[in-house]
Amino acid sequence: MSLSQIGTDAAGVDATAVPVAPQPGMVGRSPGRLAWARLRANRTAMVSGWIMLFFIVLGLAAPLIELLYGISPFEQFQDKIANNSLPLGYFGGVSGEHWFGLEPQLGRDIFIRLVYGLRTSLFIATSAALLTTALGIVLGIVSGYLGGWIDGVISWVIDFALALPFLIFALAIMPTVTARFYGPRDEIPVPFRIGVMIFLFALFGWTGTARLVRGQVISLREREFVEAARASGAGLFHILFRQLLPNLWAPILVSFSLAVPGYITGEAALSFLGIGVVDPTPDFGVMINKSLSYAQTDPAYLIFPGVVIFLLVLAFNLFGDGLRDALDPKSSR
Amino acid sequence: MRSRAILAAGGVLALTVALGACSENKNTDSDVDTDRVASGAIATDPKDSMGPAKAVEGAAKGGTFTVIRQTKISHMDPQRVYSFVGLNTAPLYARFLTTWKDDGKGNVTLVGDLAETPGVNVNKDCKVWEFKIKDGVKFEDGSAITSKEVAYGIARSFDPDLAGGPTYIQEWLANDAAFDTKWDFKANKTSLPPGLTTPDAKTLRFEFAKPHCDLPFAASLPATAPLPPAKDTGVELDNKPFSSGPYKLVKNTVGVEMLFERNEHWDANTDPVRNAYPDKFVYKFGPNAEAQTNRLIADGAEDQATLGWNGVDSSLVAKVAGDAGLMGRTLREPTPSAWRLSINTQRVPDLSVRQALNYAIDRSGMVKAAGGDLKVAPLTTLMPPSTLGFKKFDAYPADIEKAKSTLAGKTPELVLVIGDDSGAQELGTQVKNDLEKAGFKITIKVIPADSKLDETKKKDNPWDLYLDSWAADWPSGAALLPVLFDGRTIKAEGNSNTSYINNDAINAEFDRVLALDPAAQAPEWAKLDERIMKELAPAVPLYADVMFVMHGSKVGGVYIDSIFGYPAFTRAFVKQ
Amino acid sequence: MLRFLIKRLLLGTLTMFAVSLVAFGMFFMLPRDAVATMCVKNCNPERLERVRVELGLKDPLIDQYTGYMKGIFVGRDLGSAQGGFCDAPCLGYSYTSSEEVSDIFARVLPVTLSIVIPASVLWLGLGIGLGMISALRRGTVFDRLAIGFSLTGASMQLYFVGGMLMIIFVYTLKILPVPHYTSLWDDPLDWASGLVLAWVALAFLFSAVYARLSRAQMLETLAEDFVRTARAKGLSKSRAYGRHALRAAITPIVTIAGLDIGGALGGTVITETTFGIQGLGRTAVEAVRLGDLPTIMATVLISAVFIVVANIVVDLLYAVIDPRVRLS
Amino acid sequence: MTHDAASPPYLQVDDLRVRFSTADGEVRAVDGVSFGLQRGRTLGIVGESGSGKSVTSLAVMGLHDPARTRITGAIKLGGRDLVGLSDGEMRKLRGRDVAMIFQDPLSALHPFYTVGRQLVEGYRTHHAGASKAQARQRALDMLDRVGIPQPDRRFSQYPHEFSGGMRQRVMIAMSLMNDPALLIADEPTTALDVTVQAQILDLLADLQREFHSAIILITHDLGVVSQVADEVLVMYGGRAVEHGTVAQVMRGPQHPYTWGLLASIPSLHGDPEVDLKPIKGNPPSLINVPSGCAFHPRCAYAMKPEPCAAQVPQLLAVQADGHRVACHLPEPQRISTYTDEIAHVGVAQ
Repeated sequence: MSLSQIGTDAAGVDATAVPVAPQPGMVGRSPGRLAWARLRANRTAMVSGWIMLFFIVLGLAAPLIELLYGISPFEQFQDKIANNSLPLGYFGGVSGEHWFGLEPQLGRDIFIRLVYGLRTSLFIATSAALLTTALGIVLGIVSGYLGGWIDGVISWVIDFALALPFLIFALAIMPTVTARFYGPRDEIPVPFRIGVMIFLFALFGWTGTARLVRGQVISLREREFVEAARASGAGLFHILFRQLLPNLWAPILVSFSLAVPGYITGEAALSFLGIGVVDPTPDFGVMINKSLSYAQTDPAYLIFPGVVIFLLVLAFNLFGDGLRDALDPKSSR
Repeated sequence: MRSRAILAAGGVLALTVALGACSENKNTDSDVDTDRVASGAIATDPKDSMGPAKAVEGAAKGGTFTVIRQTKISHMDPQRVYSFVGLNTAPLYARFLTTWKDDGKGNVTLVGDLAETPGVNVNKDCKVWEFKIKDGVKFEDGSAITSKEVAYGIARSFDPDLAGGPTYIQEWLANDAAFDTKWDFKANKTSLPPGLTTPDAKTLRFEFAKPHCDLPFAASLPATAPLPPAKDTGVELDNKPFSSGPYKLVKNTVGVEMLFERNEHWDANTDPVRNAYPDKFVYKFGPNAEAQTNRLIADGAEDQATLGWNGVDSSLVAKVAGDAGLMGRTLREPTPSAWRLSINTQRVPDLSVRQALNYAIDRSGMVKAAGGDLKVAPLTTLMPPSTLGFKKFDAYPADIEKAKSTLAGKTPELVLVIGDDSGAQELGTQVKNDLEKAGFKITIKVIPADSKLDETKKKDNPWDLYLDSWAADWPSGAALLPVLFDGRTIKAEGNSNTSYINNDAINAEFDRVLALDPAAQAPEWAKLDERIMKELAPAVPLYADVMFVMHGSKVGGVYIDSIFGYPAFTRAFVKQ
Repeated sequence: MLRFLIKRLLLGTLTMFAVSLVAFGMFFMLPRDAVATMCVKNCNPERLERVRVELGLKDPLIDQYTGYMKGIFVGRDLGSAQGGFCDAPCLGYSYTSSEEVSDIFARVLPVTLSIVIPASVLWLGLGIGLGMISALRRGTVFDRLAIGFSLTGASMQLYFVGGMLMIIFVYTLKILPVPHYTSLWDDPLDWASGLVLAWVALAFLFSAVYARLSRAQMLETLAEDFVRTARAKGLSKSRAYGRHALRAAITPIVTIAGLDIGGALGGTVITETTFGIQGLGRTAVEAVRLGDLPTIMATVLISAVFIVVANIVVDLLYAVIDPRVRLS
Repeated sequence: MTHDAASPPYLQVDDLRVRFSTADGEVRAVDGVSFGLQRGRTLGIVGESGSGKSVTSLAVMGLHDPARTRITGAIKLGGRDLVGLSDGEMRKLRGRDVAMIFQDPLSALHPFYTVGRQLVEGYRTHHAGASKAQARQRALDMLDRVGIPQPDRRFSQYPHEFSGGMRQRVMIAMSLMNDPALLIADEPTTALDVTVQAQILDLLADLQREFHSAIILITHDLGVVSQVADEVLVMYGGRAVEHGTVAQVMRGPQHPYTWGLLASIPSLHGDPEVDLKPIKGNPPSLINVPSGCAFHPRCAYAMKPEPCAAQVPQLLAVQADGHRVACHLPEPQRISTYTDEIAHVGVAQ
């Protein structure tokens, strides 16, 4: 099936020269179905989509995998750790029993910790992306459509949020918030830390989407259908979310799909700096932070988590790119 | 095609995988002498306190000795020096009333530095002490050092602006922990604190309200360094101290580099411990332990006369240990820094629970979690082996079954507080897993590492267990056991007795031993250590840090000092 | 134009003011006691309390804030324990490191500049170059490789790339020293060899982003009518693409580059942590960890200044490049 | 009209085929088109989007990406075949011998450069020896000539400071900078208001008289063609379906597709009760062009399956001189169908 529109695929001097000529078979299809068809035809996107799905299933099924693998993420195998605190054997203690070897010092199994880390990472990234996108949409639409002082205020807030050094604030907010909600003897539950991280991402991350949506809304604001809705006395809410929003879903979906890998990286970075998830909760960033200093003596410890997170982010990025191409064929490809 | 780039990246990974996989990691024997026993004495013969210091075999004069360290030294003003790096750097540019002759293997002798002897206990009641200043000792400008300048140095340590240094002598003179309210230095710059007098230019006299037999020890700290009042620049002295030692600080780019050159007015014949072989000492700040170690492994031309202060990074221990050539350029000695799992006895009053905690901890796992046996040495006593009179014992040999039976079916729920620094988290996990095997229910509470330090020092802190370390200021049980376990000193905050143990019988023992002659005290402290562990079990001794430092191929004469457990430079030289 | 500039400056000042308030508030929310942290072995409650008074931490918050801000503009007396009068711009005296914060800056700012400036030159050159060439050679092997490169780069983590670079170049091939900072003026070669891995790692990640961006931007521009017009006038390819298309394609890249560089100057925390180099970023992080108010305030303000100034510079650049902005 | 019918055509296109390779297959954008055009004459090329009209003109300009485009046949300009010329050679012709005006003058002018700079640039590209002052004078003359008031002031303004009509005048001025013998105007009025449209068309006609150039006017609007063109070429699916003088095609169109185009012109004279009749269906895919006559799926008169769906109709001369049509319907039927069913809703000339 060759379903993509031929004309708009061209770029350079040809772009406008080649006529847009949809095939008869495509007539009457909704844009969503068209995009889906284009996505299906994009092999890279499909493969990365499957990899992505594989990772997601792996993360969701972590307890099941633990059952099958027979090792818990907290179990220590210190009898397999040498007195220099590195795992005994070759390449970080890789064996039939410990597929990715063991952590130095504590001797926990890296494979099962990565599986659980995947779960944490994906959950945080998806929630953060959802929240920031939602926040960005609302503020972007309001700002772009209403203009005037509201736009001025929101735009300034965006500038302000961008001027705050994120990591420093994250570093300060995490203990402040946890101290406010939990007593000194309470263990900070993992979900709470995760919640705070998502909140932090939302607090600082909505600006990108808001800017994008604002720009789109400004260009849509004067279009006929909006004028028509306005003329027919439609309420503000109706215009904003019934008229404008449906026309924005493509860029929003793309920015969402590319935000997820961004937050995977961001989560790992926060945890890398000790702000986010902390040991003993399995997490990519924590693992890489620890493994970095073993780069020389136990490179396997760095390589396994590093490669997994790389593949994960790559799969999401490739899929996001594919989605963008499918939704907006005029863009990069 | 897109996958080609990914393949290429994969190729690089495969390469490194291959590199990493080519060696098998095996157990190796570390040769740290963890069982060495310290011996010590106080020199009574003035000859022991005279120079020149005994020559070091193979040493030659000249060259530039470099020390690299991650962060700057917090204070250089001798009255404010209290960090290990400061304590071991100060001898380069300052001299004190007393100092230690140290073979680097735990055998120490306290001798006079500026003083002719390590003090005279005038009435044998430890209340009145006299020190006679040597002849021929001079400042960097050639002026003579007299008892006046030493007294002025001690006086200015009362200035609250100049905080940071040790407070023993001030508290003893003022007979009050809040010594600076008893005597205001700023208002009385021309006088001396109560109890401190200089009958003549050679004599310094201390008169205390209570006996303080440890004064000769306390006088070895840099706070007794002399300073002419005219040279007192207040807080600025931190950047440019006025030298009384063999070197003077000639260039100080704060936080980046310090350059010491010879003080021509220093006379080797007056100095019993400093050989002062190199012409220059340079301190460079910035690289972390890992970077330092890597540079020293490489042994590049500029690093051959260099020592990495922060030690062999734990991540590189395996690499260094596996290479005999590299091991030849390391120093590895147990240090007096002793780690323990403190039990807040206010919250865990049940002795059997505390004993069960002791049985449950498996030190071999702790050692691995703490970075291996070249980083730490297991410890079953409260006092580390470097303490004078140390005697090894293990009151509670690790045994999970014994721990369970001691608990007798109880499942105590305890909160362990740890700092958020990465090393602590591994230890916390290790402790939790060990204890839970024995039936405890452990909650780990992570708080910022720095606030953990002072929060646990508050009497009403809400936690049950915490990791604590203590390094005594001199190798006497007196500087450890009463400080950590005398319940009468417990205050609202700022406690060192973080177990908050208060036992009358033990307290009485402290008083008894403290009144003994320092030499007689040593075996008594060892006995008391065992008694505290058996009767009170206020903590679980875990391990003592091992100092494992590396230097370049042209470094000689450096040793790990027996008092603080850090590299000492008094005998350092650059191989020519 | 002037009005626009003044408006931007006013808004920037407002932003800075808000940032300073937030940073100040943040410190007092921190559940830690900087003063207790400062004392080593010999702290007792009375002494701690006296230090708090000395540092002005017992004053009303408003006074503390205005005092701090006053110090920046006219200087202020910090008391004898902190070196006396501190000339404007006084950033205060560090609680934990016993030196003026401005001295700390004088030490760590060159480090961050030394990381960011060469790295950004590298990443802009590499990224924009790659993107532009691959757009012009769309569909060729070069283009596909460039896409592969940019996707790989955009999916890599700095610490992972940094770690791998160190494994390869420092530990295995041993052709580079362990990353460190030396002053450019003292030893340019050592300066470069100590930082080159940081540059490469940053440039790899960022240039990937810029290659993607500039490729897309260039493709979009190449499809513009005015590029075709330029060709139709008989202009050579190099002139039509190199001038007409490039100038239009570069504007959005300038915007993003400005903000990225501004942000990076405010501290490259992860880069510094990965390579173990002490710059502005790690200083800020440590200051927060230790509750060192003057250093927190100063680092936050400095990095905000970088971002705000970058924003204004970008707007001005935009106006220079695009007459539609300039003339409206 | 001052043309000399006997003079040889300045532009001669023979069996032009333009193909693009894309990921989805080969696009046959132009498939065997031939026509000639003399100086001083205007050819209107008419068709829907995707009919190949723009591609034809871009082929004449040589503006396709050579890596992905295959052009066969011949494009002779003043006797010289452009097909197969290198980009360097082609570049010298562009803007000098052939110039082009685009549909949207706002996007066709570089937004960051002043109008004057863009004019001067085109001139100096082809007049290597010309000084800046000369080029500027030429630009001012041209701005003046296309009816832009205060050319001095306008010279240093940016495109966004001009109105739509003025911008298109700038574009025209730019195209005339080098006295081109052939001017291609690709939908020059589509983006403009109706009143401005007429002005621009008048201007083009004036200029043609003055400069005696050949003009190709590309449009989808037969009404525009009827105002200014001498000849009409109707394209569909990459092929020419009807070619003749304006009079021939407008008065006696013989291709059902042309009828459809005519029917979509609003007429002042037509029956207001009769709705405009857009052509049903969509333009064909240029990758899978329908078999036989490309128009047959949409043609109400198609004889299916034979021959319309099977054979490609040839562009054959009809009785009238020079008028050519590519349709399988017998000519009498075409004439009668047009006069009986279509003409009353079409345009009356």
